[in-house]
Formats: sequence, C-alpha cells, structure tokens
Amino acid sequence: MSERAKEILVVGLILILSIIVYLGKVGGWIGALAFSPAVSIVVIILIFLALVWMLVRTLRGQLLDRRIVFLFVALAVVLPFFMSITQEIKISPEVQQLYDALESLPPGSKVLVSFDYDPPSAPELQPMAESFLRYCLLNDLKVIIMGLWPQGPQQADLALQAALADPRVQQKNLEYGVDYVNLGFQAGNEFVIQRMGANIESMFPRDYTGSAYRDLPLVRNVKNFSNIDYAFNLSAGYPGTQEWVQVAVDRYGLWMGAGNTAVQAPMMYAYVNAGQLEGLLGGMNGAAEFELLTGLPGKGTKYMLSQSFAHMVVIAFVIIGNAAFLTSGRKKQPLGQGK
Amino acid sequence: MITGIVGAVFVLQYFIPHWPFSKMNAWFSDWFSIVAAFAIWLGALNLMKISAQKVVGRKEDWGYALVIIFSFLLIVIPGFAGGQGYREAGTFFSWLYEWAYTPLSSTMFAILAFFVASASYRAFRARNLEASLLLIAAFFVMLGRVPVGDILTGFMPVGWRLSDLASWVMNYPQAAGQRAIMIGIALGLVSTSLRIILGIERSHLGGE
Amino acid sequence: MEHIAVWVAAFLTLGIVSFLYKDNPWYKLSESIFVGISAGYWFVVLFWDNVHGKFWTGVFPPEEYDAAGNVITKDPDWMLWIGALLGILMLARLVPKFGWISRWPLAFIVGSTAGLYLINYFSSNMMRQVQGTIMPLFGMWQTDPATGEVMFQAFSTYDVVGNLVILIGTFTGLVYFFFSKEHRGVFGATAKVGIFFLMITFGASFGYTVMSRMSLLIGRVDFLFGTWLGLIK
Amino acid sequence: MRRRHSRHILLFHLFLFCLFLVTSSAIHAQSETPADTAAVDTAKVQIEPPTSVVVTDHKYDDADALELTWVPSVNDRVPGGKVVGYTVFRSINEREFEPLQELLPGSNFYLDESLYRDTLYSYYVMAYSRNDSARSVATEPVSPQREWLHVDRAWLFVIALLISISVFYFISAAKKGEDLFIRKIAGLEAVDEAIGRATEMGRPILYIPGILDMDDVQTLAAITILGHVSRTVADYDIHVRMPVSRSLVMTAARETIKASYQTAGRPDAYNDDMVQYVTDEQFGYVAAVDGIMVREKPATVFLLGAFFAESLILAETGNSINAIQIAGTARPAQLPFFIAACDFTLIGEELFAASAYLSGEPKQLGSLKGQDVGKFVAMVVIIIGVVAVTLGQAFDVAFMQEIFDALTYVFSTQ
Repeated sequence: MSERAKEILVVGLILILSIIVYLGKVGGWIGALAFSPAVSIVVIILIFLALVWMLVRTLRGQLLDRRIVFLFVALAVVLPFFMSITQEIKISPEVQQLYDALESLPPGSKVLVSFDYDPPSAPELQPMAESFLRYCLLNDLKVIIMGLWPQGPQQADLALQAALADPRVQQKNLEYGVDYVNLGFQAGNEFVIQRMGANIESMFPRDYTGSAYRDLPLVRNVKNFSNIDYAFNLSAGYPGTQEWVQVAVDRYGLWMGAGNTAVQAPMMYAYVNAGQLEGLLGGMNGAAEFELLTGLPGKGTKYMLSQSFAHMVVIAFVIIGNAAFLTSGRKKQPLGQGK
Repeated sequence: MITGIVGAVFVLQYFIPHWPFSKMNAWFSDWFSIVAAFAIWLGALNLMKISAQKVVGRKEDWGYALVIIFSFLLIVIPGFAGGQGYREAGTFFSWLYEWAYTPLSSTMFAILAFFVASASYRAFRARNLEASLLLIAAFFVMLGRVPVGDILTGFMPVGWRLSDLASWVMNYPQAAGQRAIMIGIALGLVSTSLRIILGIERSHLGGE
Repeated sequence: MEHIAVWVAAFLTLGIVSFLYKDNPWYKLSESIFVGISAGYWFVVLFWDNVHGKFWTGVFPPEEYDAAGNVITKDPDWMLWIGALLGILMLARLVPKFGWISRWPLAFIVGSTAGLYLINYFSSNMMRQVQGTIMPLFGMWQTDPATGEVMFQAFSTYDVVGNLVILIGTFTGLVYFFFSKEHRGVFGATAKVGIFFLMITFGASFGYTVMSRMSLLIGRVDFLFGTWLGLIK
Repeated sequence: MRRRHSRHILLFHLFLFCLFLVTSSAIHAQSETPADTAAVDTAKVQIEPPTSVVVTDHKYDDADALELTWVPSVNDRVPGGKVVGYTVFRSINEREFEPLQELLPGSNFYLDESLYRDTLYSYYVMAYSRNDSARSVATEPVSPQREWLHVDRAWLFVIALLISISVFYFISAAKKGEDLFIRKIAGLEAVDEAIGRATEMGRPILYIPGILDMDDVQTLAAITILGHVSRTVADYDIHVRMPVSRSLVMTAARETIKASYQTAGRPDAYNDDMVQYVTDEQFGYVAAVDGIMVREKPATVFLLGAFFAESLILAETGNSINAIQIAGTARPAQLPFFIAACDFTLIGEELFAASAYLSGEPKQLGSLKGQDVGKFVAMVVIIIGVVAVTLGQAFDVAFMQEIFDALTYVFSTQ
C-alpha cells in the first residue's frame, strides 16, 4: 500500500469513528467516558514507560521525530480528562491578595470588569471570568462589564450565562441593569481608558443590548473611576493590563487586580510588587486557585490535571533532550552568541 | 518636519491641561483609528490583487488563492449587507465568526503547545551557564505552578516546596530582570522617539 | 444548523491540526479559508467601528432621545474631519501619481506615536519602576496593630534576601544594557551577573508560556472531545 | 503641591471622622431601643444633614471640573444606618438649584465635570432617609480654574528634560567630531554578514516587522532598521520579501525601501510587490509567513518588532529551513524563544539602539550615550534611595528619611 493510500485510510477511519461517536452522542447511547482510579494509574504508568523508552532511544543518539513528540503531547493532554484523580492545589500570595481585596469590599460595591481577550485565549481566561463573576454576584458586588477587545463583550456574555446558571446565583433573582451590566466594546485601546477616567458615559453611551447608559440604574451614577470600588482586568495582550495600569492606576488611582494569560503574567509581577496591581491570577492555575479560595470549583479545576500532565511531559522532554546533549559531549555548537 | 512638530506637541500635551492640549490624546486615537480603517482598503485590495493574479496566471496553488477570494467575499458581503446590526447573534456574519473564525484562530493558537514541546526537546540545551539558568528557572516555574510540584516536594518543610520556590523566583529575580528590561526599554524608547522628533532618524521615510 | 456548525468547526480544527503531520491539502484549504475570512472580518469590523461608528456618527450625530422622549442633539465633532482627511490622503496611494502624498499622514502618525509613547513609557516604565525599587532592605518602622506602639520591625530573612536580589538584579541588569563601555573587567563581570538575571527572567517567561500554550490546547481538546463528540463530562 | 494638599485634607478628614465616630456612637447608643426596630413605616425617620460641604477647584484641568467634598450625615455609616442616599444639587450662575447626581450612602466626594469657565456654580448636598431628607448649607458660588501647567508632573518633566538634554548634548558633541565609544552589539555586527550570505546563496531575505501597527514604537524601530538593511540590500542584487499584517505598515515599508533604493541609485530595482499585506489576523498572518518560509527558503530572516505568540512558530520554522535568523523585540515573554531558536537576539533596549548603531553616524550614536546617562541616573537614584531608606529606617535618621521622601515624591507619577 502506498503512503498516500495509508494516509487516506487513516483519515477515513477517523472520520467514520467520529461520525459513530457523534451519532452516539446525539442518540444518547454513548455517554461520557471515565477511567476508574485503577485504570488511571495504569495509564499513568504507561505514559511513564513511554517516556523511559524515549529517553533510551534519544541517549542512543536517535533524535525522535517531531511527530512522535506531537503525538505524545496529545495523549498526555487528552487522557487526564478521563481520569478520576484529585490533586491538592496551593494558593499563591498574589491570588490571596486578590481574594482579600474582594473580601474587603462591602456589599453593593461597584466592580468594573474589563474583558480584553478573544476566543483563542478563552481556555485560560474564561474559567477566571466565570468564577470571578460568580463570586461577585454571590457576594452582592455590582458588576460593570466592558471590553477593549471587540470580542470581549461576547466572551463576557458567555461567562455571565455560566455564572447566572449557578443555582445559588439564581436564587438571588438578580436583574440586568441593577446588579450587573454589560457596556459592550469600545475601540481606541488605552485612550478609552483615559477618557473613562474623565467620563465613562462618553465612551459607552449605550450598553451591549442597546439601552442608553443613563437608563441603567446601576451605572446612572457612575461618572468615572472615582465611583468604581475595584476593577478587574482579564487580559490576553494589547490593550490589556499594562495599559490599564499605566493609565487607570497610575493616572487616576483606580484600585485594580488582573487576570492574565500565563504568558503575560510574569510581566505583571513587577506591577504587583510595585503596588500598582492588587492581586493577580496567572493562567489556568491562577483560575484554579481562585476557584479553591472562593469555594466555587469550575473549569479551572477541571482542566488542572491535564495541565499538570502537560507540564510534566514538557519537563521530561527538556530533561531527555539535555541528557542526550550532555552525554554526546556537546558536539553541535550552534552559530552566534551561543546562548 | 511634520513628524517633528507633531511629536513635540504630543510630548507637551502631557504637561499642559489647557485646551486644546487636553483633547489631543483623544483626537489622536480617533484619527488613528480612522486612518487605519481607510488604510485597510489598501491592504485588502493588495491581498485580492495578488490572489487574483495567481488565479488568472494559473500559478501554483491558484485554487487556494481562489478559496481566499471566495471566503473573503463570503464574510464581507453579509458584513456590509447586514447594515449596522451585522454582527448580532443569528446573522450569517456571526455564524461565520463563531464556527469558522473562532475555531481556526484558537486551533492555530493551540498547536503552539506542540511546538513548545518539540522546541523544549530539541532547542533548549544547557549549553552554558546562562542557558542552564534559563532552564532551571523554567523548571521551578513549570513545576511550581502545578500541584504536582508540591506533591513531589512534600517532604520539604512548608515554605521550601516547589510552589514557594516558584513564587520566590517570580517575585524576586524575575521581577528584577523584568525591571531592568523595562527601564532599558523606556530609555531606548525615549531616545528613539527623540531621534525621530528631531529628524535625525529619517530612515522610516527614506533618506539616511 | 447546529449540527452543521459543530461539524464545520471540527473540520477546520482538524485541518489545522493535520499540519503537525505534514503540509497537506486539508491544511492548505483551512489556511486559505482562514486568511480570507480573517482579512474580510477585519475589513468589515474596521469599517463599521471606525469609519461608520467613529467618523460618520461623530460628524453627523444621529438624533437621540432621552428618557422623557426629548430629542438630544449633539454637536458634530469637526475634529474628526482631520482624521478622514489623513485617511483619504493615505488612499492617494491607489493613484500612483499621487502616491507621495501618503507620506504626510505617515509622518503625522510616526510623529504622534513617538511623542505620545515617549512620555507614557517614561512615566510608567522608568519613573514608577525606579520608585518601586527604592525600599528599605532590612526593616521599617510600623505601628504594631496589637499594641498600637510604633516600633522597628525587621523583615524576615526571606524578604531581606528577596529585596537584595531585586536591588542587585535591577542594578546589574542595567549595567548589561550600558552601551558606552566594553564588557570587560569588573564592569564585564557585573554585566555578566546582569545577564544571569535576564536569563532567569526569560526562563520564568518560558515556563509560563508553556503553561499558557498547554491551557489553550486543553481548551481545544475540550471542544473536540466534549462539545463535538461528547466524551467528556 | 498636591501631595501636601491631599495630606492636609486627609488629616482634616481623619479629625472629622473621629468626631463623627464619637457623635455617632452616642447616637447609636440612643437609638438602640426596641422602638427603633419595630419602627412603624409611617413614622418619619429623621436624619441629620451632611456638613462641611466644600468646593475646590479640580487641579490641572482645562477649567472643566470642580471637586465637592462633605462630611456624611451622622446617621450614615452606623449599622443599619438610616441614610439611603445623597443627592447633589447644583445652581448655575445663581439660578435655581437642580438635582445633579444621586449617590450611595457613605459618599463624601463628587467630581463635577464638563463645566464651563466663567460660569458660577454653587452646590448643596441632600441626605435622604426612607421618607425624609435633610439638606446642607449651600456653598458660595465659584468658577473652575484653568491651569497652564500640570504642576504634579513637573518632576517628570524635569527628569525627561534632563535625559533629553543629555541626548542633545552627546549628539552635538558627536557632530563636533568627538570620538564616542559604543560597545559592540553582536546581533547587529552580524547584519551585513547575514545579508552577504543571502547574496552568496542567491536566496531572498525575509523581513518580518512584528504584528503591531504603526502606532507602536517597536514597529517604528523595525521600520527604521529596515531603512538600513534595505540600503545595504540595494547594493547587492537580492530579493527582499516582506509580508506584513497591517496596511499602514505596508505603506510605510514600501516608502522606506523605495527611498533606500533611490539613495543607492537603483530606483529601477525597486518594486511594490516586495511588501505584501496578508491579513490583520495574527495567526492567519503566521500561517501565510510559514508558507512563504517553507516554499521560498530565504537565506536570512529578520524578526524585528513587536511579537506575541507567533514568535515561536516563526523562529522554529525559520530554524527548520536553516536560515540565519536575527531577532529582536521588547516583549520579554517572547525573548526566550528567540534566544533558543535564532542566531542573534536583540534584547529590549538593544532593538531601539539598533538603528542608531547600524547607521554608524556619530550623531545617532550620540543618542545612545544619552540613553546611558538615563540608566546611570536610574542606578544612582536606586542606590542612594535604598541606602537612605534602609539606614533611615534602621537607625531612625531623619534626614535620610527625608531624602527617601524626596526621591519617592520626585519619581511618583500620579
């Protein structure tokens, strides 16, 4: 059989399999998959053995094909989804700081939440958004949502739906415009923040649903940042936390914390240390820690096991690669600075 | 010339609350977004031109160029025909956004995970002291930021476990390096901006 | 429709993933759709948000009604015409003969960017960071919350070491960036320490990036096996 | 100075707050009778009015704002306080007072904006209970003031000026022919070599200016470096490929390359297709650039500008086709990948220094010296500040503490 034919065969098989599973899902005769603890441990051992095999192969001088690396990463991320193992989560100081700041807010405080990310970063930030909103709504904090990214308010809407679906939140009979409001997106990056410092309504004359700003009881009296008790920024890049800190915190003295993608988080530590940010959630584990603190487990906690496995695998790859490199006597020096 | 005057004015506006300086910032943001919106016509026409040339000339992969043109029109036509409410839920535009654009961009983003893994297998080598430090810091952070790290170092006293070490690395040496970079960048930026404003640096508009 | 939607999304997702195996027609198709759709998306969004939303409604404000039903008329913002003028000058490129005119808006943008960022970065990145680095190393006078007595409170060893590290790291990092002196002797050694700190910074960034990328992958896996195939709870 | 001013207000408030605590606890003690809890709805809930309503000019604005402060009603802020809200009333040019803004219980500050100069404003604050109200005394009419200088930012201005002056100084010194030493920057030494390699191999050069628009200084830096690179390229017969993700960058880059070719005396060799717009979308752009890399196999790849997640994909793909890669960005998060996968990496400030360095012109190099002065200032201030505050705190030396206070004040940006 030719290479081409094999490839087509594999694609075809995947297609047929997924159609069957999909029909099963729709028809209800295939349910969710879950490994028992025993099976989970067996799977973990298998993953470990595969790593050992890779180490041995690499030490013998045969670098693995990229595709094997890829396949392995895929397995290490997918399999933990089905495992039933729990792990202990530890709270970092900057997450605690955020939680303490929130706890210090009296009921009725106005919290501004800016959604500055788009769907590609949602896996990291959506869990934070959901648990943050859920916490605020449960604790009678008034939530004002906005976005500096065009897709932000759409993400906010999804997060709100998730938060409102919580039975305890439902019991509170919260009302749009009174307990929470979504002001929508405004183009202009940091200039939006700057003008909000003077007048929020000028930037958001109408909310996401098209109602006029002054018709919304929650924000009618919110003139500018001085009426905001705490701000939380969910950020995946530019414009994001850096701009909020530079403009809203440095110039207008807004009290704020942030949730960032893990990539961005390291830069923000400088701001946390300098006191410009009150609390920081960094990446998936920031979300999981916050969920633990607030006692509202959500997606962050659910994804955390896969996250742990993925980290272990990457670390294993670094070790394997370097073990081979060190034993082979550092032959291949690269061009340039050699850093 | 224009660059210099405009630049100087924009530096000064920060210090002068008096009209019209107080409004400059807001104006600039409006102007820039309007110019950018006009300029995308140039870009889009350029993309269409190059794709059309491929299709007409039956160059390699011209079929895909046709797909580009087709999918461009597929989203642009309902986008303009839909009027102001073009992206409300339920429109074809938002359907495309949700079920084509979103999965494509998030998947493109997600396959980075595979590249990261392969790079750590092949590229990150402890070639010298600097590279080793980089790897060690990465180790602490990667392990310390997931619960497994603490399970592995559970025998250590509280305060010395991996998550604590990771926090320490993030809060101190990392923050210090970050700070040096930030201060350096600010100064580099000041000097670059000054060169541009003074007209010493003109290579962006040609001319040495 | 819902079924079609999920399948389209899954088809495109797998198309991009197939690139990991090798470049192939499925990937090329997904990629071309991606380029076309995204260019079109921004084309439309920029038009409605900026040209229409900013310029048009700013210059010709639509009538609005307040709660009582009275018409509120807003003054047209004449300043926006300058933006439109710059934009039209930009489009002069389409006519090769007048292409040079587009240099004016460019010069304008370059100048204002330079001016604006000079100050913004200077205040946030330089002034605030310098200010943030200045702190007592060993302890400070504080009011004891229990007794209300003002007394000297020494920092823990942890904090003292940390503060020293921040001080040394920032200082040597700056030395590394010095351009006026060759990295030799004591100066070179200091710069070397500086680069160590920079490397630790990069290592931490790397660690966090790994975390972030993995999270994104996890999100997609959740879509494929959860939303699409329904295998995950 | 505002700092002192605000400290003043703070003290004043503290004093009033204590006063208020004393009185309110007394009142609270009084009201803790069963009658209060079982209050009949029709009974008037009487409250005291807010006091000490003060209007001050909002500093450093364009005469369009006034600040209003007051001491909340004594019935506010007590557990189960009776005040349900405040309303600020305003009179313009001594006409009738009109309600302006409703505020929550506990408010003691209001910033009135969008005012006009040469207009007189007067205010009073009304406190409301469930069914009663109490108004404060009205303030004297005042007009907002307009200021020419933002005095709080004076120190920022001075320091920025100091650094600017040192940049000027070194530039003019360089013009006079003084010899300025600048250390070698490895990544930039390699630029000519990298271009030369592309010439030898007869393959194109790929230039990626990051993915942000012209309103980011990193992109500006990338475009200025492009000026020098294309100047060298124009002398050889090599093809430059420059896919971009922003239309404005496309225009600017074309202008730049064209001008370089003209300077080199070869305007005929330039054509617009060297620079090509792909899409604004980050990964759509990356997918296309990857395609170009794999298909055209450039000998040299420049990755200079603002990069985000795509840095890794681009650098890895470039690595896999064995191109010489020179990368640089001011985004620390992306630097590790450049350092791992590229031959030379410009770190942060080096990116901004690059164009001056490449030009080799004394006056441009002079500006780098000016930057060094800035770093020197930062380092000296940090050392002095840390020493002062550490000793000042440890041994309680007053003047050390004053040095620290002065420095923090000078470097504060609020």
